[in-house]
Amino acid sequence: MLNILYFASLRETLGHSSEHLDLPPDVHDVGGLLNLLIARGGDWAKLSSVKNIRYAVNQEMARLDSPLKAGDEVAFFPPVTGG
Amino acid sequence: MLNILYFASLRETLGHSSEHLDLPPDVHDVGGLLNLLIARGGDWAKLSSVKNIRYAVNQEMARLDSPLKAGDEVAFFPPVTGG
Amino acid sequence: MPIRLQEADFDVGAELSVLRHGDARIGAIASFVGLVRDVSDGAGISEMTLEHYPGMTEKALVAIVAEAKTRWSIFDALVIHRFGRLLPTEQIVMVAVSAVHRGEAFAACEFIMDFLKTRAPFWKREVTPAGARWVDAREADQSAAERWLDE
Amino acid sequence: MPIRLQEADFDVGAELSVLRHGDARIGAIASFVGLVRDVSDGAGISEMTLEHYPGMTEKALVAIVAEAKTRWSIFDALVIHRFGRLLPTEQIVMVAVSAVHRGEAFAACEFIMDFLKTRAPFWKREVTPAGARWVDAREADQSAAERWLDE
Repeated sequence: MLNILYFASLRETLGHSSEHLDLPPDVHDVGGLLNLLIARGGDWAKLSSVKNIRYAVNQEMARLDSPLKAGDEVAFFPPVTGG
Repeated sequence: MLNILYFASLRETLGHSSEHLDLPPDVHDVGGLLNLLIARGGDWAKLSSVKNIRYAVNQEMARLDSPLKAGDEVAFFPPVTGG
Repeated sequence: MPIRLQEADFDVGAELSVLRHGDARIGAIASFVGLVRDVSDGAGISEMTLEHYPGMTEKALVAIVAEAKTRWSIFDALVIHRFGRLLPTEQIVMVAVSAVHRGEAFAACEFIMDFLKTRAPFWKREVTPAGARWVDAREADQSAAERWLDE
Repeated sequence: MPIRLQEADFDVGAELSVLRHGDARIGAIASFVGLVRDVSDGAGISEMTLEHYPGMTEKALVAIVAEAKTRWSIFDALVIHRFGRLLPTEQIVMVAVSAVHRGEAFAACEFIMDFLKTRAPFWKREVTPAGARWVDAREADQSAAERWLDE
């Protein structure tokens, strides 16, 4: 199982702040998960056109090829704008 | 007449914080005044060996060739160490 | 290395006193306070909401301060960042650094702010007369952070 | 452009509030506080006396702040410097700068400190176990001021 979090404008676009998802056997990294989400269609398809989307795995900045395993916390969000 | 001020270690070395002096006719600039002071001898002669002595005329940083005229306020002091 | 995320406002003077805590080795404290402006990208701002990623935000700030401590000889650093709803003139963030000399304190303080701006997961949502909008990341913030990587 | 020379201590938090004075154009305040350390050049310091040149010191600080305002887009700058007898952990100097963005605030604040250190007529006399001594100017302070001249 993955714990997936969505923040800020992505959260609003997708209409979800989090979800739990069983890690599909053919998803091995962040990029694979992102493609799975986009394939849901509807608002999820907008993920393919979001500029500069950022990812974190277990609260560390990650890349599309960062590996995933069951139990991971994965987050998707836009570039940060704090301070 | 010149109003001459001495600050910090120079004030202690010379034993004076200020003095009034009629501008001698052969003194035209800060360097000339400094030579006149050194020529007094005693503690005043130490002015010749003070490292990095600074001068101000009318409360603006000056140079040895900065001109002097009657009524000027002239100050001698070591490099500044505030802040 | 005190790092705090909070909805409540903070008292800069009191926080600086705690950072100093009568330590006579400290010769310099550099600090920064970020405030909500009433204009952003040409639009009037009536309020702002700051969202963050609980857990990751703290980790990111701890890592940024730790990196500053490896780069400069400093005693301590304080970071306070607010979240939730904020109005113009309110305080958003405070960073303060104590050191023997000012050069290290200034550099570490600015470094922490530059990296906080580009690496700590916070997001600003502004309310303008035309409605609410998420703030876009500034290119200038990215450049400010990248200049430290050349050193 | 508030510039103050005083024997009394100052309240950093209160001074920053005055500088902000609810101005919603301000997005950034960078500030610096200099403190008396109990060690200087390897010797213990029990107290310090700060001498200045009344009249010229104010003029020098006004000129330094004016120069900062020509170099950076800032709203205002505050400089408070104490004179007289000071003990370790006491505050010596405070500089604070308000601006729209942090880059300008940090640069102007550090510039003012660097020039204050090398151009404003203040002199420190320290009391050590071996007696009183006048503090020597630091080469690092000269270098810090000179780097702004290259820009």
